[in-house]
Amino acid sequence: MAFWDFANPTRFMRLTDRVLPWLIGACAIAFAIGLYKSFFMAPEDYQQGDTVRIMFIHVPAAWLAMMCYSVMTLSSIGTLVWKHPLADVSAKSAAPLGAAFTFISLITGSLWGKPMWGTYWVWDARLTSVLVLFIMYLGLMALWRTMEDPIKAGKAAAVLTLVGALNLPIIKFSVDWWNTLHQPASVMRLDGPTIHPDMLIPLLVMALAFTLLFFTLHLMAMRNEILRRRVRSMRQKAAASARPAAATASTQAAE
Amino acid sequence: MNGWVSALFLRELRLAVRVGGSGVVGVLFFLAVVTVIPFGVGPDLNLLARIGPAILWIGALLATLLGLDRLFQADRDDGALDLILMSGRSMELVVLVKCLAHWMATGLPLVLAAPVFAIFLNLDPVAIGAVTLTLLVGTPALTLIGAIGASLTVTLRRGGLLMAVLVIPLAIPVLIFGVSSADAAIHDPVPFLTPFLILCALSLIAAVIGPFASATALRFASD
Amino acid sequence: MSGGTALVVTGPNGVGKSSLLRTLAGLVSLMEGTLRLEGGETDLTPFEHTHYFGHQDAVKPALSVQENLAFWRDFSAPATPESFAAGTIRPLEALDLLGIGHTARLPAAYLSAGQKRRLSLARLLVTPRPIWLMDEPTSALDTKSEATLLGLMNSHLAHGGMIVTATHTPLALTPMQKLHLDTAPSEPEETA
Amino acid sequence: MDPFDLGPHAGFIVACYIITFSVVAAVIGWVLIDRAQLNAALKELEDQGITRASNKQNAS
Repeated sequence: MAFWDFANPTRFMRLTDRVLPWLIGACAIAFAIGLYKSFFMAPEDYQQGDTVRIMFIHVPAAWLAMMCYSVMTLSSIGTLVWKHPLADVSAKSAAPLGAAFTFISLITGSLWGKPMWGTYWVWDARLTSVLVLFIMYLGLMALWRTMEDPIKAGKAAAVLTLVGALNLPIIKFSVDWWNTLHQPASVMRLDGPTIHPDMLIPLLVMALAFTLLFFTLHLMAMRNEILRRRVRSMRQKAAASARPAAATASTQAAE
Repeated sequence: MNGWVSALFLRELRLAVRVGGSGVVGVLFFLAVVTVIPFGVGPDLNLLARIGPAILWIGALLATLLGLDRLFQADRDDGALDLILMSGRSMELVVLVKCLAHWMATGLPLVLAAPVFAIFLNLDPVAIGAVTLTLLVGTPALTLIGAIGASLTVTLRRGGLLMAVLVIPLAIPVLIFGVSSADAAIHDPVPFLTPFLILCALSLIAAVIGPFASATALRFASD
Repeated sequence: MSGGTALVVTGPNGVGKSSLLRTLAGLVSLMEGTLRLEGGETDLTPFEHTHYFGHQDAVKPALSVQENLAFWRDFSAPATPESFAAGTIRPLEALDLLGIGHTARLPAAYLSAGQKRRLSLARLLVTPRPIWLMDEPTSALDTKSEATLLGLMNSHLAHGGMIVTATHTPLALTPMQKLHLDTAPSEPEETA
Repeated sequence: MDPFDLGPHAGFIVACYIITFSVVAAVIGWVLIDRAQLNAALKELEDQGITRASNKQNAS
């Protein structure tokens, strides 16, 4: 294996050593402010009452679910086009996080839906496409788990990730293309957000907190993945190296 | 006497949980089946609530069959099956233990996932409980019946599809009583217990016939 | 054949050496004739006195080396008739003896073909059984491991064990009988 | 405004926050446990005298 294949991960480990404490601190502060604002500052919605507080989790989690897939898509391009050694590490460690955020957004969404719509789940375009995203994440994780060789698994998963990226625009625009129960976008709009600043600010702080959480966990998971590969290659070396002790075991047999 | 049973059980469980993780993939397949049905029949929640137990049962049946083709084939491919046959242990018991471990690794996750998927299908709490209970009792029967098919097709390179064809007719009684007892719990006038007890009986019968039939088939397979 | 001897089966490819061994192992049913084992434990069949060491290693890559071996030790029923006096050794010692002790905690997927073969061989050492049926035991082994194997086989014979092996490599086993199979063989009847 | 009066749907809101918290905690726990296990495996291998590929030049 060429030297630079390992130089990059090693430099990466050194870099993250320095960045991670700051990231963790920033994440904790953002969550403290965000949770405080969303419980104590944000007013009740005139229609939804206090259930609007679910939105402060639900919306950031849903954004993160999509952003995480975007990160994986970029990483997959990195794997296939530039063959960067860290690209498939990044894609692999992002998948469980994406699955977790998607799960959170699905659960909080259905817990919001029960009092508001009268049912936990409807098969509308937005919900269904997010469910499909969830299945994609789990399928990718299963693919990575099943294939023994990480390089081959990384390439196979990269192809699947890129094909699955078609789902992202469907999720984003499903509320506009099909007339469904789920409310249309109210923050990410070309003509500016349509919700009141008192609600918008906690929402944005929570979104920032979730994003910081994602990057923190992503960097930590990437470090783990690099370690995992190191253990793997060292184990292969360990199996191949016949140690001197083994050489003496000869014909004086099973006594 | 009991040492080897637990050794075999632990080995099977370890193999199922490590690389490959067939249990997780089974649940994923189950989820995919449940997701696909509303696209086919339309998103009408009342309709889905009515056919929900059937969807869950068919999904569980397919997911169980999908995971079964490697039950004996993996051991045959690397020569372990020959050694198991020569081990001096009762082959019927070996099959039973393998099935039990396989059910723990793939069947039980399906049962645990069923209540979650039932929410997608708009089932009410009583129906969710009933379906989960019937699946808990019925999926061991599916595994044990599937083991017969798995041992019959163990010598074939691509026996998975043939196995499904062989096993599905045998699994129909389980499906009938599983779905009908779940339905009985939802629609009040019909008694729940009658079909449920028949389902229990089917599982017990499968626990007797399955190991004997597949042990016989495996002995022939090594010829 | 009596206890403490080896039978080396030789002959050209496709003559039926492997079939003979598989028949002796009880994996293929007899067309005609009978198999008889004298002095064995009566409640066990001949096959349950036998270790079969075939072409396949029966090694699970997902399990560690030690787990692989421990499973076969716990799973296979031991058979120790009176004429057979070999003691057993613990899995780790068996692995050390075969020169793969350092891999004990690694997943078996990392082993090379020869190391897997040796792991499979360790199986014969951890469960005592008087008869070893070995089909091409030296394949995939280097010279050093071949010498180790030969030592193990001779020590097995010295303890009153019995070996039937099909091979192309000359093996210095003592005492040894030879059976040369040629084309159109008649099914030999073994009385052990 | 009393922040602890969450209206008629308090159960749903609390459940949301609890589930979110436990999922995030589970992910953090997984990352930390994974790291501990990998570090233990690395240490064990290094104790056996196996060196990392990147240290090959100075090790051998």
